[in-house]
Parts: sequence; structure tokens; C-alpha cells
Amino acid sequence: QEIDGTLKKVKDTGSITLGIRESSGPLSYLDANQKVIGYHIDICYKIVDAVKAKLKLPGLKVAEQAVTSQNRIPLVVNGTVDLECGSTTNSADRQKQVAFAPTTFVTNVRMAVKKASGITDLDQLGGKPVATTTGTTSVALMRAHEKGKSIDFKEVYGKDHADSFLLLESDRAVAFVMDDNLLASLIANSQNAAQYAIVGPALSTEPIAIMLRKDDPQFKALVDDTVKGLMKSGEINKLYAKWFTSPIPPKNVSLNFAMSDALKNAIANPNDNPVEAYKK
Amino acid sequence: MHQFDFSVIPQSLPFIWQGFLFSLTLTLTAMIGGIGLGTLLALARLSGGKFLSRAAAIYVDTLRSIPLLMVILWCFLLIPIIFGVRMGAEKSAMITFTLFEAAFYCEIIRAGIQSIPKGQINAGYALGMDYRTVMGNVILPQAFRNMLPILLTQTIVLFQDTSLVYAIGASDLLHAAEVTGKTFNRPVEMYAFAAIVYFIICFSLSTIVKRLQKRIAIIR
Amino acid sequence: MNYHWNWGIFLQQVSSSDETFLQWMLIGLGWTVAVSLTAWVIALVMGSIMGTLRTVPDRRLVLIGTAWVETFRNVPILVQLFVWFFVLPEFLPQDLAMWVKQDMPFKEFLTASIALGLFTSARVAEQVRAGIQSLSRGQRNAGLALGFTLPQTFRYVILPMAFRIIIPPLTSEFMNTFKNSSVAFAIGVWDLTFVSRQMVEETGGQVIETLAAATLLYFICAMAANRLMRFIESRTRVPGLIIAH
Amino acid sequence: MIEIKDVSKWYGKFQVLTDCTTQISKGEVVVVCGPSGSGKSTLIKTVNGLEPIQKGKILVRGTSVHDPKTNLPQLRAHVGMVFQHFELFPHMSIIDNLCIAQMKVLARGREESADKGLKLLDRVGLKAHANKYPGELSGGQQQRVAIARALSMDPICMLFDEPTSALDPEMINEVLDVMVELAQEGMTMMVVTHEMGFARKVAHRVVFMDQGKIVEDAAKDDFFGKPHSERAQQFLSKILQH
Amino acid sequence: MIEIKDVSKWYGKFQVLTDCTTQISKGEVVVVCGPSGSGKSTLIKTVNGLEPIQKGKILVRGTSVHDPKTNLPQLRAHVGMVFQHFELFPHMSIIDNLCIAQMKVLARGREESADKGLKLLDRVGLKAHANKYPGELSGGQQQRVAIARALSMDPICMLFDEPTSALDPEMINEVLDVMVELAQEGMTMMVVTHEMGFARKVAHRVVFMDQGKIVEDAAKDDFFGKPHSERAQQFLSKILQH
Ligand SMILES: Nc1ncnc2c1ncn2[C@@H]1O[C@H](COP(=O)(O)OP(=O)(O)OP(=O)(O)O)[C@@H](O)[C@H]1O
Ligand SMILES: Nc1ncnc2c1ncn2[C@@H]1O[C@H](COP(=O)(O)OP(=O)(O)OP(=O)(O)O)[C@@H](O)[C@H]1O
Ligand SMILES: [Mg+2]
Ligand SMILES: [Mg+2]
Repeated sequence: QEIDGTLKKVKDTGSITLGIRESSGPLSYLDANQKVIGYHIDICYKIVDAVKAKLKLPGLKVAEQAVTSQNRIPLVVNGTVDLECGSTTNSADRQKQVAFAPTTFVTNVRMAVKKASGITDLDQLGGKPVATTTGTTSVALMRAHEKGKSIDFKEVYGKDHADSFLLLESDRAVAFVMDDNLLASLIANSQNAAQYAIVGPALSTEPIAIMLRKDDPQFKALVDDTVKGLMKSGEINKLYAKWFTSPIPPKNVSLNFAMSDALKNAIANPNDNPVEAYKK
Repeated sequence: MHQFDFSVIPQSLPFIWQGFLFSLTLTLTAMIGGIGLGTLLALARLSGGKFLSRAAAIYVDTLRSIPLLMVILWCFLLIPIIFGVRMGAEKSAMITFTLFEAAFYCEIIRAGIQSIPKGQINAGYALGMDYRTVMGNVILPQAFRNMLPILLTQTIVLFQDTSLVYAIGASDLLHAAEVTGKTFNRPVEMYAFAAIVYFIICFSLSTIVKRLQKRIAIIR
Repeated sequence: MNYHWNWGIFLQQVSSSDETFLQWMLIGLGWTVAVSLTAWVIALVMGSIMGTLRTVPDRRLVLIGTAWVETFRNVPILVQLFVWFFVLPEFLPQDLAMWVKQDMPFKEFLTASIALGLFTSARVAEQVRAGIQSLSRGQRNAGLALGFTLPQTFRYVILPMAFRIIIPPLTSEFMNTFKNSSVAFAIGVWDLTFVSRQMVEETGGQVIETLAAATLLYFICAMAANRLMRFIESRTRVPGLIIAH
Repeated sequence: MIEIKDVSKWYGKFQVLTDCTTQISKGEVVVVCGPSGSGKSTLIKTVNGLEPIQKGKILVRGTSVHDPKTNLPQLRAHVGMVFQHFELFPHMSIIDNLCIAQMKVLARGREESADKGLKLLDRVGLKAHANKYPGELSGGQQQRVAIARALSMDPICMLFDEPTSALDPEMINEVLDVMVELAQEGMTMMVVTHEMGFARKVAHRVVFMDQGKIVEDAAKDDFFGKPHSERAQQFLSKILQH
Repeated sequence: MIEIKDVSKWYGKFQVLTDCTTQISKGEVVVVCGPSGSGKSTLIKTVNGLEPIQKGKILVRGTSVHDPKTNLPQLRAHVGMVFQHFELFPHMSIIDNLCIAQMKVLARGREESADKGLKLLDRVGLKAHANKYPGELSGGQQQRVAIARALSMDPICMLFDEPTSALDPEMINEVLDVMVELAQEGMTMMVVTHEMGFARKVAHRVVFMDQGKIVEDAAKDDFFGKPHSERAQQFLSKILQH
């Protein structure tokens, strides 16, 4: 069979470009040497290995391109990035633009608070400043929640997660609403991790997956097979343990973030269902 | 009050240095390319040719009216589509900054050329020089000398603007500081540190500019 | 390219609220304009004062003006914004700090306007100083010789001409203020940049349409600023005098 | 009226004025001449305190100009000054140029000032131009307005710094005519000029400067008859040759 | 040598020159005078094509200046021109000012140019200043350098546009002296000037302009004796009064 699509491009140029995020711990983030590491990065390199094997290109060059939540989709679409290994939510809207590998992580949008505040639920936050990050789904979730429950937060926004966490840390906000894995990672890295807790019910449950170009069946098949292979062999559990329940850089503390039922389910039945399928 | 912890700074230095080198490379590339292209644009704007000066004016006015951030994003997204070449963030930034800064340098150089009394052009022509000789030997050398402080001030602005490449994931001085701040979760310290580093660099540069200005000013 | 175009996106309703994306964009435009104009007023006032101080025959005042300019123009605006927003309140007394952090009305808007205003004021001050210095010394002497005090000489003789002379470079600065206002999103002002980021997220990646709209709106703002200054320039033009650009 | 006593002045280390001494009585017209850079402009500017001095003393109607206690603006208001480059305020109409100082310094009313201004404009032959702007007038006309502006403050004496040297040859006379008239009416005047015709016609005394020193200070006829110093002879011969 | 035939010129709708006709023969010195704004500078600039014309014809040594086929730089190289504001190149030393056009236009070598330049500097009495910059010289010295620069191209004729009107009175003569010498050596010269002493001394003919027209074109003695037109009489009386 003739190879085409991304695989042909990779073969022709002898290089493959991974899109990475710089602070989506522990899926994709920078360590103390500013080298990108993380759960999704490990999975991506497994896929790269599969590409090497398939194309018989052991010397395949791997380039890394930092992407942001703003430009990751167009960069995949326009061919700058071949495989986006960050923390992208798989949604029906996005499936119009790009394709996703089988879901490798499921996140719950919850909130981080200072334990001392005694807050345990979003509904306690009427009239209080609540932080989240600009350009994220959490902004929409909070607004929808406000509308649904007719409470009124004072939203404050950080330009990235670190800034948003700073809003919480410096008491500009009493809660920070975000993906729970990111919250856990930020807390683990903070000055005084014991001070914070992740509380409240999930505002939303979202499948996170590696992103690739649409309408490229050969490459999609290879990616799917690789990821499914990891799931079948149980290797994915090792990777999960490595990043979520063991000490990780840069501070060598563990997130102690047990695997959720939703993720267990996704691993048992590999699929690339969008977030809409997770809504009850 | 916030617990400051400046121990991240020593750890960040290697990255800050890397970022600084990139900022510097980008600044120099955009300065040299931008001044070259900007001079051509300025000559086009001042040329008698209706079409040429109109086209140059549209280019300059458009770029000057759009935030640099937008230009950076557009170029990064569109160059691969238009030219079909994949381009890393660094290269893309260099091309973008050159094209963008050319518009600003153009206006400075144009003002510089116009600040030379018309008599100088006439004097050159009266001696039998042609357009190229007059521009190359009489007008541009004076225009550049008059405008040098402004050209360099614009370059300092350019140096600060390189921080916008964060939008396309290139790592400059500010970005390096921010990323370290995130990695160690000490953003406040790193922002303060970045402010000081920028201040020292830009202040030294502008002091040098002032010295230079005195040194090379044409005696009148 | 397999980009999925959807120009109709602007008329779609935002899922989390009652507005359409177009309305969102216009709200963003409103905040962008508000921040820019407030900042511009601050920049003009402080820039004029500091620029003038740098031209008076008093060492200490010159020093104040110089320090002001060097401080505010040598640090990128984004960094200054963070210093104002995150660093400075840490030095306030506990109660005041809490008020500033949590209860101060429009705190993001005010912080962004002040930061951008002071940043721009350094550039305006340089223009004002250049304008004053471009006037011949004779004008100052003529004012003094008529019995004006130095402040009166500035008020009636020097500044009116200096401002006319620097309208073109001030126009650029005014346009820059609109462009630079896009940093305000970083502390959570709902400006055009903020809205477009959010819109990209909530539309599942219609980046090009969103960017195009935001770029167009910024372009319109900058152009409007340009036209306004041209208008002022033509209204204040002195008959018989061609001010060299 | 004006007493200049032992005045010295330095720009940094460069001495511009060296022990200059002279005086001008009420109603006297004194012409100051000398080569370029000899310090004429500097000297005349010290008289109304536009330039500080480091040594010596200058009295105008008994008031010490460089005494820190002197109210300089008030003193300057009564010493008219006309500059080489006119220095009208380009953003104000001619009549506003004449009114602004009357209103802001002498606290006269708008109408009184305008009346006075128009009267003076009439006197210099420019009443019809009251509402134009300086940029719309010729150099000679601008300089006449500048003289009228100085007169609007009812000065006790007038200082002129090369009032005709920036003018086209055709326009020099219209300005000199106004100055001659002023002199003949008895105004106290100190005039830096190269126009020896004017000096011959109305000056009482001529002060000749060179390199910051007053080299000659003589009655008009003595000066033009037989200048003492060689430098002054040389200067006169160059100026008068054509 | 120079023929100006029926030349008219407009700036937009404003007519600056109206049917100007005159000619200058080899070795002749013609002075052009007239009130400010009468078009003297414009006329002289049309002669070497610095200003385009809309009507008429100008021939310099038989070559039509405004013919598109004419190699203008080559023609201009042989027509020396001296400007009111000297227009030396401020960023080059005096000697470089004299060499640059020789090297770039006449393709002379560096040394040949410098030799020639120094010879001419010597002639105008400024050899010692060869390595200074224009800003370090007085106005009179700068204008003499400008004349030397024009001469360095071996011009067949020289155009002067008010060469002394930006000078201090003391310096006017040093420049006029150089010009008188040139004229006496037989250089063809067209001189816009208000210096009637110069005109009396060396001019062969005087051209008087007013409002873009050549009003008088007469031999020197006729012009100073009894100008035909009233306008010229009036002008002369104003210029010569002091
Ligand atoms: N602000 C200044 N700083 C330093 N030197 C100055 C300053 N102003 C004038 N000078 C010098 O002082 C000297 C006298 O200047 P001044 O203007 O009084 O001369 P002048 O006799 O009026 O000459 P001119 O006829 O050219 O007007 C000159 O050598 C001049 O260069
Ligand atoms: N570039 C221009 N555009 C429009 N009008 C011009 C231009 N240059 C000169 N003029 C006008 O043309 C007329 C003649 O100008 P020109 O400079 O030739 O006069 P001139 O006789 O040399 O006067 P002066 O003695 O003041 O030098 C003037 O009315 C002037 O305003
Ligand atoms: Mg003087
Ligand atoms: Mg002229």
C-alpha cells in the first residue's frame, strides 16, 4: 500500500513535529532544565517509535514546537505540527477541524481552595472572587453554572494557569476553577502544598486526547493502534503510575492522583468520543 | 504579605541567558532587515511614482495600525499555508519582525530624509550627481546620522516587543522568565526579576544611544 | 488545507450565555476603547508634566522627569502590568491590600489603564520634550521679556506651539495605545484579545475567523485614533505656518 | 536709566563678557556694534536678566537686575525687547500677540488691551492686518508688529537685538523708519545693529565690542570721525565698503 | 552661452514665471535683481534644470536643458551653482566636499581630485581649513568653499543665487571679493543679488524681475542711470537709501 498523508510527509522530510504545552502538568510540561516531559509526551514518543518502525526510519528527527491553546488547532491543520501532545479536550466542535487519538486521560473540572477558607462547594461562592484562566472551557463552565444556579461570582482571570493560581495564592480569589490534574500539579509545586485542597463536585468531565490532522486514515490508524496497544498491554497503567502517583520533577513530589473510573472505563474500551458523550 | 523566595533566580539564569540570546538575535535580525527594507520603502514613498508611493504607504499604514501580536499570529499561521513550507517559531518570528519593523523604520527614515533641507538635493544635482549618487552620498548619510537616536530608540522598543513571541511559542527573555516562574511556581519573583533585567538592558542601551548621539552628531 | 471555515460563527449564540459571539466582540471592543482612552488621558497629563519638567532650568525637576521617563519606558508593558497588579499590592498594609485585591471596583480595568497610561506617558514625555526643544530659544526669551513668569511662558507661548508640532508623533503614540491595550487581557480585562481567546476556545478552534475580526476591530480603532488626531491637527493649524513634519 | 557696571559672564569656562561698563541715560539712543560673536546679544540680554551674570551689576531705573530679590517679570514688563527673528507667537493672531501680555502681566482688560493694541498697530501701519497670523505677514511687517508688541507694555526703554538682520533688503527700511520715529520721540533705546545709516541718523553714542570687551564707547560723531582702536577702524571699513 | 526663450512656469495654478526671455554670452556677467518672491531663484534654477518648466526653451551652449533626451547630470556638471545657504555637505570634510563630485561624476581619481581641490581652496584662501567640517567654518568661509566646490568641476559658467544674503555684514566682502576676481578673469556668470555695489563694479547687464516677469533687461549703466519702469526705480530707491 502506498503511504500518504502525514506519514508520507514525515518520510519525505525525515522529521516529525510534536506540539507540546509548557505548563499542562503532568501531561506535558517543562522540567527544571526546560525539557518537555509528561504523561502525554511519553505516549507521543511511543507513537513516534511506531512511526519509525513503520517507515523504517530509525534516524527520524523529532522536532518540538511549543503551542498555546490559541494556536494549537490551526498549527495542526496547517501542517506545522503533526501530533499535538498537550492537554486538548476532545469535543464535537473540534472534530470538525481535527482528529483525536483514543482518550488517554479524563479530567474533572473542579476547584482549588485554601483549606482554611472552609469552602467546599461552588454554591458558597456568591459575591466572592473566583479565578480561572482566560481562553479555557472553565470560563464558559463557570458562566453556565452562574446562569443555571443564579448565583453571582466575581470572576477574575489569569492569563495562564500559573497566574490564576497566583490569584488564589495571593488572596485575590478564594477559589480557582480548573481541570483537576492541573490543579493537583500546581498545588504540588506550590510553596505550601498542604494549605490547599481540591473540592466540590465536577462541573464537567472531559476526555483529553492527543490531536492529529483530520482525514488522514493511515496515520490515524497507526496512532490508534499504538495507543490501543498500550492500553491492551497494560503499559498505560505504568505510565499513569509514573506521572500521577509517583514523585515527579521538578520538586519530586507525588500528585497522589488516583485513576478515575471514567479513565478506567476509557482504557477498558478505547474510544475517541467527544466531551458531549460524557454529559449525563 | 507574600512570601518572597528568590532562590528560583539562580536556577533560572541559564534559561534567561538562552532567552536573552534569542531576543538579541531577533532584535538584530529585525533591525538590520527592517532598516534595509524600511529604507527602500521610504524611498518608494518619497518617489514621484504614484503607484510605488501609494503601495508603500498602504503597506506601512496597514502594519502600523495592527497590533504586533496579531501580525505575529497571522504570519505564523499563514506562511506555511501560502508558501507551503513548514516554519519553526523562531524563523517565523524573524521574518515577521523584519516585515513589521520595516514599516516603523520606514517612517523614521522618511522623516530623516525630509529633515534634510531641499537645498542639499539641489546642490548634489547641481554638481552633476544622479539620483543614486545624491541619495547614497549626500542625503542618506545625513538622514541616518540625524535619525540615529530615533532609530536606536525604536530598536529598544523592538527589543521589548520581542517578548510577544510567546504567542507562537518561541522562547525569549521574558518567556524564559515566565516559564521558570511557572515551573517552580514563583511567578511574582520572576516577573520582578524580568523587570529588573529589562530595565538594566534597556537603560544601558538608551544611555549608550545618548553618548553616541553626542559623538556622531553633525556639527552645524 | 482542511480548515473548516465558518464565517457564520459570529451570529451563533455563546453556549454559556445569551449573547452572540458578535455581541461578545463588541463588548470586548468597548473595554479595549475604555482602557485605551483612560490610559491616553493619563499618558497625556503625566507625559506633558514630565516632558515639561525636563526642559526647565532646575536640576532637581529635570532629574525627576528623567527618572520618570527612564523607569517607565525601559520595561516591557506586560512586565509593568504584572508589577502593578501582582507585586505592588504586596507592599500595602494588610487591610488596604485585601481591599485592593478583592473589593476595589473595576480593579483590573483601573490597573490596566494606569499601567498602560504610565508606560505611554514616558513616550509622550519624550515627544513633549522634543517639541519644546525644537522651538527656538527666542520664543522663550520673547515670553520672558514681555514680563511673563516661566510658568506663564510655558502656558501661553511654548506649550501651545510644542503640542502643535508634535501632533504627528503623538498620533502614532495614540494609535500605539490602542494596540498596546491588548495586554490588558493578561490581568482579566474583558477586552478584544480576551474575547477572541475565549471565542477560539468556545467555538472549537475557529481561529482564523476570530483573529480576522479582532484584527479588523483593532485596525478600526487605530484608524479612528489617527483620524481624530488628523482632525485636531487641522483644527489647530496656524494660518500661514507650515509645520515641518 | 540703565547702568552696566563691570559685568563679566562665562559660559562654562568660556568668557563671553569681560568687565563691561557703560550707561544709558533717559532719552538716549545707544547703538552697539561689533563683529559676530563679540557678545553684543549676550550683553543686551543681561540688561533685562534673560542671561545671568557672574560678576558686576546692572541697574535699570535703580533696580538691580540680578539681585535674587528683584521681581524680574515685573521689571521685564517695563523693558521692551525686539529680537532678530521677531519671535511673534505664531499660534496667535496679531492682535492677540499684542494683547496677551497686557492681559496676563499688566492685568488689563480685554477691551483696553485691544484698544491699545490697535492704536499701536495703526502707528506701525498694520491696523488692517490685526486678525491675521504672523505666518501670513512678511518679515518687515512681523518685525513692526514685534515693536508694537513691546510698546504695548508702555516700556520705559527699548532693547533691540539686530532687528533688521533677518530681513530682505527691501524691508529693512520700513522697520528702520519706525525705529527712527521712536528715537525722535525720545524713547530710551539700546540697539544692536550693523545699520550704520541708522546709527548716523539717530544714535547719540556708539558702543563697539570685540571679544566680549567694550573697546570703544564714544559719541556718534567721534566714532564715525576717528575711531580710536584699530579693530573698530577695520570693522567700519569692512561694513561701509559697499 | 545661455539662452532663455519665452520661459513660463507654474506651481499648480500659480504662475511663477511669465514669458521670460534673455541671454548671456560667453564671458558676460549678468546680475538679476528684484523684490522678494519675484521669481529670481526660480528662474536661475531652471537654467540647469533644477526646476522643470511648462513653456519655452532654455539652451546652455546649444543644449536644450528641458529636452527629455538631454543627459542632465552631464550638463549640470559643467554649470557651477552657488546657493544662498551654501549647501555644503555637513557630514563631509571640506576637502571631501570638493572631491566627491569630481570622483563620482567626472570619475577623476582620489589624488587628482584632492590636488585640484587644494589648489582651489588655496585660491579662496582656505587651504588651511581643508580637513575641517563645514560646521566649523564661518558663513563667509563656507560660501567661499561652496564657490571652490563649483569651480572644481571646471564649469563653463556659474550661477549664483543670493550668495551673500545669509552672511554677516562683515563677511559679505570676503565672498564678493572672490566673485569679483572670478568675473574679472572672464567667467560667464549669472548672479541673483541685492548687492548693488557688486553689480556696479563687475556686471555687464542687469535684469530686473517683478512678479515673475522680466521688467527690465539693460546694460549696467543704463539701469543705474535711468531705469525705465517705475517698479525698478522704486526698488532701487529702497535698496540704496541706507
Ligand atoms: N548658550 C551658549 N553657550 C555657550 N556659548 C555661547 C552661548 N551663547 C553664545 N555663546 C558664545 O558667546 C559668544 C558671544 O555670543 P553673542 O551671541 O553674544 O555674539 P553676538 O555679538 O551677538 O554675535 P552675532 O553678531 O553673531 O549675533 C559667541 O562666541 C558664542 O559662540
Ligand atoms: N515649491 C514651490 N511651490 C509653490 N510655490 C513656490 C515654490 N517655490 C517658490 N514658490 C513661489 O514662487 C514665487 C517665486 O519664488 P522665488 O523663490 O523664485 O522668488 P525669489 O525672487 O527668489 O525671492 P527671494 O528674494 O525671496 O529669494 C514665490 O511667490 C514663491 O512663494
Ligand atoms: Mg547676536
Ligand atoms: Mg530666492
